Amino acid sequence: MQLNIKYFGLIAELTTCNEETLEFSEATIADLKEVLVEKYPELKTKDFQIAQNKEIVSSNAIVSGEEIAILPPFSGG
Amino acid sequence: MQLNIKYFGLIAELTTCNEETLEFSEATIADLKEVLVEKYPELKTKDFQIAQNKEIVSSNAIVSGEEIAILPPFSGG
Amino acid sequence: MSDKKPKNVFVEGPITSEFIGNSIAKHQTKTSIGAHNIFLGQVRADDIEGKVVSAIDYTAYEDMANEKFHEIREATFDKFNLTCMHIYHSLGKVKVGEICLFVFVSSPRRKEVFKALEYVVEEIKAKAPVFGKEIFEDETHQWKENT
Amino acid sequence: MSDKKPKNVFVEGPITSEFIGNSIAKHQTKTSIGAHNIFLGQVRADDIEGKVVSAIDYTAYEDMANEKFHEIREATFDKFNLTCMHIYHSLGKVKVGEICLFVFVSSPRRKEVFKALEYVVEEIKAKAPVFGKEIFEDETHQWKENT
Repeated sequence: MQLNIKYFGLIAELTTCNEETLEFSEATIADLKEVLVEKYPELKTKDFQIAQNKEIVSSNAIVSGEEIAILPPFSGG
Repeated sequence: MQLNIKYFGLIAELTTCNEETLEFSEATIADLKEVLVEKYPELKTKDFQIAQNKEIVSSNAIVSGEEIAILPPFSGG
Repeated sequence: MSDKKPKNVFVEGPITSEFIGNSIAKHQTKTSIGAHNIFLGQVRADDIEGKVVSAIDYTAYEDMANEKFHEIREATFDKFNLTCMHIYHSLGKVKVGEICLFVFVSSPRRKEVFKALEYVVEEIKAKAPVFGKEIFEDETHQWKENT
Repeated sequence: MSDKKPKNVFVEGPITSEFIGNSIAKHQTKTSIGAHNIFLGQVRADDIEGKVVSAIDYTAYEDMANEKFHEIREATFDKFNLTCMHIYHSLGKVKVGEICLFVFVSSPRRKEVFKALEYVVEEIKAKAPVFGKEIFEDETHQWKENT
């Protein structure tokens, strides 16, 4: 499946893009993390969360193909 | 001794004056309360505190002759 | 900063939104501040047994009140890590919808301002000899009591 | 009042003191309000290992953030007796001394506003996907993290 992935803040700086489309054939968010870390090895040392359809999801959640975003620690306010 | 007494809010309304001088020959704040209640019987049913030299004083405090004020419940803010 | 001499906290009539806006603007040169917290007391059109409040007329034992405000200010600076603090209270007539109390605290950190502001406001309500006469639309009145 | 549709909480650049003053003025027609509480986040000139912050450049995952702000808003109205509530957050560059967050809660009673405001601010810090890049005077930067 084609996944559209958004990157923010520190993570976007590291991937050098705000958004990209990746081919994904596995099942879970944990699998997606592995795919991302393989593409961007620096991610391994960074703290990030994954949102799917605008909700933070845990590693064992299933990737549904809805809007995915990779989010560094929040620093609003 | 001559006592200068200030009245505020509801109490000033009841005494119909903001300030007056009274002759006082007793000792404590409790005595002063009695003098005031005798002059203004309506005070008996009202809730008030007495400040001497800008500090709230208790009934057993000694009247020093410094600035006396009769204060109804506070309602600032 | 903590001053040693009581300031006059009272202003004649309502505290305007422009005054508050200007006060905020003045703090923008203080670049150690990370958080401001502002409390505003506004006169409510309370319905008391069928009569509606139209204004509160404030009087105060001004000398004692300014001393109490000063003591509250000193105690607040001792208890909390604040950069600055301002208190303004109206005297005279303040109509419904108008502002009668403005308390402004600022600190490098947000946790401090929340605790400090609530402390200051509760202390003012409890300790400042200020008296509000609630004036009803029919010109009768009653004396307010803090709860 | 509680709306059902997420509003846009973001404003481009700093939040001005005039904007805050105007927002206060607009609430003076609401005569059931007795207490307002306002939180302002201001950009601090932090000194980090010898480098001084000159601005924060804010970006956000805007769609998700507006949904989170909406959820925070709904939860706050459920928990506390509020008359109104407003949240504004900057996007883009906000210089030291300028304001990047403005939260405004109003209620008939003061006890409610203190609890509600702290709740809202802490929820925003924890749940809104907003990212601050601290820009130093020498043009280098680091990414801020909420504590």
